[in-house]
Amino acid sequence: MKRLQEQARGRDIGDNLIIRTAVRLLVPFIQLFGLYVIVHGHYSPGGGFQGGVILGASFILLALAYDLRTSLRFMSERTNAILGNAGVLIYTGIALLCALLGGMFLDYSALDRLISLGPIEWRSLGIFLVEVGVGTAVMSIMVSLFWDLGSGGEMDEGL
Amino acid sequence: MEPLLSEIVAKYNYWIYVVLMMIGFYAMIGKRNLVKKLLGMNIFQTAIILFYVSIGGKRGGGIPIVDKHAAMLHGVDATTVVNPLPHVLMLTAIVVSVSVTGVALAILIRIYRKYDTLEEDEILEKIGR
Amino acid sequence: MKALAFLATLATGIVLLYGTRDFAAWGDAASPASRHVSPVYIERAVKETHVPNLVTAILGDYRGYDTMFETVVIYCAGLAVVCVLRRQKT
Amino acid sequence: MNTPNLHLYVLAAPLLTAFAVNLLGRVSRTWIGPLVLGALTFSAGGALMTLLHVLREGAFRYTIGNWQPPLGIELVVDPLSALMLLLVSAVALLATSSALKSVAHELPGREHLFFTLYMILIAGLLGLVLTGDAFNLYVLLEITAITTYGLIAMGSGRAALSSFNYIIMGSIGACFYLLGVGYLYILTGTLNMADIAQILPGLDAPAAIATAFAFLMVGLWVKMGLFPLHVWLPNAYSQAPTGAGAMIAPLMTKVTIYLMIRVMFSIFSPDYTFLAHAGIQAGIVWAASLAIMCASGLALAQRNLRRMLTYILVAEVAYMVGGVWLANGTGITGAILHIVSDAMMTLCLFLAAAAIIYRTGSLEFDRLNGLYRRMPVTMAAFTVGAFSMIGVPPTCGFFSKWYLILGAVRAGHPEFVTALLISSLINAVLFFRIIELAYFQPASDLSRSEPQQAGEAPLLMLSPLLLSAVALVAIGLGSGPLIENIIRLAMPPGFAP
Repeated sequence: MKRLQEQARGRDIGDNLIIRTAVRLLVPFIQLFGLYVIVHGHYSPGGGFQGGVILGASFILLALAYDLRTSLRFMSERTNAILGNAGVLIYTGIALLCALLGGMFLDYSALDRLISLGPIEWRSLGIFLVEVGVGTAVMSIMVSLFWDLGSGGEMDEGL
Repeated sequence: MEPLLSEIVAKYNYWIYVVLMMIGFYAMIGKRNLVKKLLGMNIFQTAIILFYVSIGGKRGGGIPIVDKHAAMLHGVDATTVVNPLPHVLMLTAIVVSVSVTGVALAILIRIYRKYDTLEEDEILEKIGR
Repeated sequence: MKALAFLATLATGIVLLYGTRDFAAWGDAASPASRHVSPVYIERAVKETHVPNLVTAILGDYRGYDTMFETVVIYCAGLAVVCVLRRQKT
Repeated sequence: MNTPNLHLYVLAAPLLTAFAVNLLGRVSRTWIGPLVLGALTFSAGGALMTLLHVLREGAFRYTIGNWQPPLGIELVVDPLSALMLLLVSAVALLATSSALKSVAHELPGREHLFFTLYMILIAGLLGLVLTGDAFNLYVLLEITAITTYGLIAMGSGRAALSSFNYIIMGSIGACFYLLGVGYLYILTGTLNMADIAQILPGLDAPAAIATAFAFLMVGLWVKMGLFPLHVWLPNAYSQAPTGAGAMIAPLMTKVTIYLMIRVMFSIFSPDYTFLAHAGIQAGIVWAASLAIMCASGLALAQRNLRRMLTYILVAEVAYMVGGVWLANGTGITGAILHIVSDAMMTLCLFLAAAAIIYRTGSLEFDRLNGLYRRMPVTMAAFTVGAFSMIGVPPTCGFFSKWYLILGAVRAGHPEFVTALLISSLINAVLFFRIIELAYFQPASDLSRSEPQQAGEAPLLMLSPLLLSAVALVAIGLGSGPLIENIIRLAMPPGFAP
């Protein structure tokens, strides 16, 4: 792993003004697009996984063009871990909440007892909420997979 | 020969996936390099994904996103939309395959750190010594 | 070893192709897979969930239990990678 | 507390605790133990109440999200799955309390990662037991697999390589299973087990159904480590961290065998499974008999206690597969009873191994000398587990083996009877060799010099070990009522114990 990193540093991969500028410009738009894909999953191809992967890709792109530390500056390891847990907790929490409110497990229409919107609207909203959870979890895990695999678990320079 | 050919033409999707599956499966059990085994696993899983997605195909079917208002008023004709269920299943399978690949790559990095090689024979030799 | 692997692969492929003998032709709208459950999804999903993207409707609601565990799968993968790669702090 | 969602709280408790352990464990390690034990105690209690409820009111089906079965995912809570639910949660509870100590010892600083994976694995196993949907089963199979890969790779030595081999074999198994499900989906258009079972008999597609059946079976056999497909199992299970091994070894194979029973009787009918293809049933019993003998023979060659136990486990898997495929009520009763008793005795032996490794740091045979004097309670429990493995009467190993042999005699399979008897004999040789080493040989000077060697394992490891040893005898003595009240109801239609 160390040897590969030495080689990569020797050839100055990613240490290029054009790439860095382009990435810096692109990243906000990629993230915006990722959010769009998550929230527009009801009406167009998309949803939690796809949007989450796009969001994760924006951080991976940062780590590729600069180095791993730069992407860690934008999102610390701790935040990332909390986001990952939060994403899964949103999903399982909503599932459990439905059961606790007297419905079946994952029966979003039971949430109607919390705020009255009508059972079918709640189904739609429930799908949206879990997609947000999925998107958060997938983004966080994709980034953490890249960090760990790219640096061999050292979390230093990366590729 | 004639019936076999027409059979192949009518079900060519299965033939394609079986060929892909065989490539992947052979790499998984026949190759001695650990990365090649992992790649074989990915090919195998891709073959399965293609297989499932091809089940959902329907001649003349459109994408499984419908016009909400028209659907609420008149309903949807099932023959005009491809079967969405295999797509859903494969979203799940893709995520599973990504996860397994990630874990396997991490384990490969650890193996490489320990043995300095990814050839199974060399690793076994080093363990034996 | 290689020959054995090749034979096993060949056998698997042949069995799989033998199994396709009973299937309907590709893209047949009258095949069982397109007739039994999926029309119900297509016809009822929009009315029952108000989501025009059928894949999202099935993923998030009808088969939400699968999706929940699929999220857990990827969470596990992230965690397993951390477990495997991070060296023990000494 | 008789809610209709109780069996799902049993599953949700470990799942949610996993995330809590991950979040809180970062802050302070002291949270982990109480959280994990609390959640699993809740699960075990809930599972017991579910079982009582099922026995009182009969099996019921539960639809996730309130969608009717072919549309939504259905959970099946019948006597068999309720029994497995209780077994899994009880074994997990016992194994966890021992793992708390050994993980703190072996993986200091990474307990929260370990226990997050561990709890998700338990949730996955509980989910597998409950599910009534063929594809959901695949997803849960992968959850248990991925957590197991991670847990095994946390071990030391060759663990990473073993884990990689397990990934390859496990993926082959899961992919085969998925292919089988795909074939069934093309034929029937549904993924719900009960619905598939209803449609299949009316179909005229012998080739495709046979292919689907073969792939489902082979996939599960790879996953459970039936003899010629077992190569990954001994390495993976014996090199895992002891805390993980003590749970994975008793539960993973047993739950997979339960899944095989589900596939054979809930998706396909017993008629199809046993009668549709002449010779298959007898052939599999023959294969299982050979597998028992080969695996037992391989166990003789091992020089490490945990490796020896894993080979015995491979032989036990063949016991149960053979028992189910005997195709008569007695054999299936024996197999189901053996799932329960084998889970308990494997747990007992692995917990004893964990206690020994905690004190002496090694399980090589030449380091076991004089253990009876140093760890009398641990070795007493180990002896009970060993007797049960051999099949000595008051322990449950005897009764399940008795039913298996009786079933084999009724079905006219003398080769299976012979294999069972020979394997029991080999087990006796294996365990008496260890007992002889540990009881009669004086402690070697090598281990005497070590500071850690004195005394028993801590109470947190000792009490689950003793409980599992007591459970072995209790299940043995209570096997009559167990069969009469639970297993009889859990039999597939048309079979009686």
